[in-house]
Amino acid sequence: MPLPDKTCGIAEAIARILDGARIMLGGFGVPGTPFCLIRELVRQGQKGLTIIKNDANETGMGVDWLLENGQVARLITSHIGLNPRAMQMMNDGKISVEFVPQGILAERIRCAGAGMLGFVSDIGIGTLMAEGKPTVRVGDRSGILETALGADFALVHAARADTFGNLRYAASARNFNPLIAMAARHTIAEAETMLPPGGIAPDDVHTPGPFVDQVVLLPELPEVYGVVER
Amino acid sequence: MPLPDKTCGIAEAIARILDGARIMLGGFGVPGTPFCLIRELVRQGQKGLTIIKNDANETGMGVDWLLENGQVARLITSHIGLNPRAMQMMNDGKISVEFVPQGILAERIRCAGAGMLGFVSDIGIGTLMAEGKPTVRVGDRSGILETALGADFALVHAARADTFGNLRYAASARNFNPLIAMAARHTIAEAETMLPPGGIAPDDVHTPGPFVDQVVLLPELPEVYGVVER
Amino acid sequence: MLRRAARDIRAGMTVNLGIGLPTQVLQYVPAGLAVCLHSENGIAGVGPVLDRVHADRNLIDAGGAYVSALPGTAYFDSAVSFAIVRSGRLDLTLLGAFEVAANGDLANWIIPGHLTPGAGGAIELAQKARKVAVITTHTDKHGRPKIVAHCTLPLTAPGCVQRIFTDMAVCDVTPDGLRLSELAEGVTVAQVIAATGAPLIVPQAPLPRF
Amino acid sequence: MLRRAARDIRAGMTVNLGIGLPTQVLQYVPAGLAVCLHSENGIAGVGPVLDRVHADRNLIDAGGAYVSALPGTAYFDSAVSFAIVRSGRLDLTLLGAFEVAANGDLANWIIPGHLTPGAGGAIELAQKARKVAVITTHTDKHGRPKIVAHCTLPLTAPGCVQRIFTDMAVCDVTPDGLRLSELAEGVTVAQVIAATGAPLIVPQAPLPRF
Repeated sequence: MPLPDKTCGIAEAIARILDGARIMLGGFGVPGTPFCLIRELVRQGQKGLTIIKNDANETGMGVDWLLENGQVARLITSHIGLNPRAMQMMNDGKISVEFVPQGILAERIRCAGAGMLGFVSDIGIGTLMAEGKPTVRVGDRSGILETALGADFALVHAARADTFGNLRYAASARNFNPLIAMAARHTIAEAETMLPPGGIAPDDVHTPGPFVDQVVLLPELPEVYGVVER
Repeated sequence: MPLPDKTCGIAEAIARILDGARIMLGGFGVPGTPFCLIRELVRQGQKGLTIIKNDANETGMGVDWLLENGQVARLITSHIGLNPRAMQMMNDGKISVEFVPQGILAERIRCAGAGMLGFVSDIGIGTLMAEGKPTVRVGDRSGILETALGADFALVHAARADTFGNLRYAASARNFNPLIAMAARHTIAEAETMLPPGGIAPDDVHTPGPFVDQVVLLPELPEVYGVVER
Repeated sequence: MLRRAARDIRAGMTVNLGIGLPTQVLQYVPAGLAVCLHSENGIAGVGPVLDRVHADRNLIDAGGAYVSALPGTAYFDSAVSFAIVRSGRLDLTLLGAFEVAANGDLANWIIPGHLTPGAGGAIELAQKARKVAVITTHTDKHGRPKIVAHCTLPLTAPGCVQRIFTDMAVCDVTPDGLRLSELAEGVTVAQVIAATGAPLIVPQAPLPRF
Repeated sequence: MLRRAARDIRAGMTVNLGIGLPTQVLQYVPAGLAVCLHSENGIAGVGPVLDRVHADRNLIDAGGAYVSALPGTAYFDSAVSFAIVRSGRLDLTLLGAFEVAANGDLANWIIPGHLTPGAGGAIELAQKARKVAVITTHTDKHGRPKIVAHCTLPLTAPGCVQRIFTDMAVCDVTPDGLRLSELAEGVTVAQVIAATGAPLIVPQAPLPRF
């Protein structure tokens, strides 16, 4: 019994995305950001997007391309301090930004990926982060309700994929990628290397194929994936 | 900067457990069950234990030894259908049993391991499983509150460990092991192979060392770990 | 009935097969069909069952059978395994039943007259697979209907079943009630109606045979 | 102050060091000390910072520095990373501060007079590490105290800080208030009191110097 083949061209994969879509992006800084998928999204020009990503990258990179091109309506993120354009656009009311503590962002995404409605945590109690969130009593403790955060699409960057969509990440490029792959209705992965089924040993898979809908092989890695010269 | 060494003898590791402790055990059937740690627990004879495990193993194996030795007061599990002694003891009121749907058991354990109080799911609504559980409204949906399930100790079976407690599991022996390792205040892992730090590549670690408090090398694998002849 | 149920397993699907009859369906799935079998204990891409001699002590499916890996198989923990189920990645699950009701209610975890041994993963499979089909003999060993107007046993999940495969027929749960959709070779509509404990909608047109 | 803070990093600990001063503490930790450095973006066992030539494009810490792996390093996703934090596996975190109050309230995420860029992982580190210590200059660049009676900025976490390392002193948050515990070489108690915006408990006994 062979496993299904999910390989796909990049234009075709991104063309499924419509205006107004909610899109999750992998990456913490440069590592794990799916720059090629984002660049194709810029080329195709879908508008009014909600972008869910740990950070807004830096000037001239990834999320910044989408901001510059006016494609982003809303950003759900843990911090945008390295992207002056994002700060400015938020300041000017051109995008709306929802800040979520980093680990709570990760858990809210995973929560959607695990098919649950929400979770109760005590993170942020006594700070601005808890304001407006319902309180839930759990036994003799009290916490705040965090809602599952899902999306229409997840754009994932993997070091290696097999044709079934099993994925492996490299070092700190893993970050949010396995979580968003679970949480979107449609998950598109770009991969630096494409292997036949069995190319990743079963114990070595980071994201199992059933979470991945399409895998795109990157022909050559653009410079943006490289070490940042600061 | 070397990483801490957590290797430990089996008797010393298990001796930390006191009467009345809540103990999580890895394993789904035979694979992943920490038989040697359980056998040492039987030898030391701690009483009044709450055991949290997917299943109760089979006659003459693992959890069954603890039941036979009268060490178990309470069992939190997804099913015990393969262990007649567990069924009988439940029937006779000698142990109390809490049944949890398998995936909810996994999530409740992970929830504790992620330092949260509980989560909201729609699993079991309209069945006996939802009875008595509080209802929580999440946006325009409604779910039931599941509480985090933590423990005093987790007993984990790993295929390979390094001395820092990084762990790797083999095939379907992974199951609940990575989850219980997160969820207990003190995690003890038995390993078939002990490697020096670096023996498991950083991308290949299934359970990161910070979750593991002690690692015990198994000298030789008893027969109970083998293929079951039925 | 096994052969008929196998026809509902289509290329590209991720499928979970319950213990017993559901697993036996596998022998009728074409060898070349690209399908991913999921097992609750942490496997995507379950391969063929192995005998004791060739078994890997660490590789069983949720029913305890020693299985094998395929090119592309992945292992994961139990939380990830049920994340696959609950987030809607299972295209189909085939389950056994003690009782299934005309409205799709399923009871398959408490054995009548026995204490419960626990539901394992059945509740989540039944509630969350995109399509839930039951495969069962049309009547129990005492000749009593397993398809009923209302379940008397505690439910695994309410309204979850969409299709029922039996040795006599294929029935579909519809908003209007249970519809007789296909007939086994040599079985009459009257026989099915007699063996069913719930009203059946019988279409005018001749029914496909299997 | 860096050297003094480094002395609180003990063998066997799992430690998270914030960006800036906290990370600089590392240079004073003895090379042979068995310590696990955690980085929020998914690393346990963070190794030394590398220059651009030797950098691995896929391996940065949460501050964006190119770091290296050690024997025994592990990588994991962001949910696992914060599970380590929230479940109490961090023995110590050293953080920077804009303001820290006598009761342990910490404000370190909204830059005064600016829009917030978001808190990143600071809230969870501050709230959940077993021990939270702040390392900061005793006063800001205008000479105003950073240790205050009550924070005026939005809090990162209330009552989280147990110890404060500054260029002048080590102060501990106690149930009775902020205690002056150690003095930097050449600094007087009077100088510390003058530079501190909150009442200080000053023990009778001579204070240790660092």
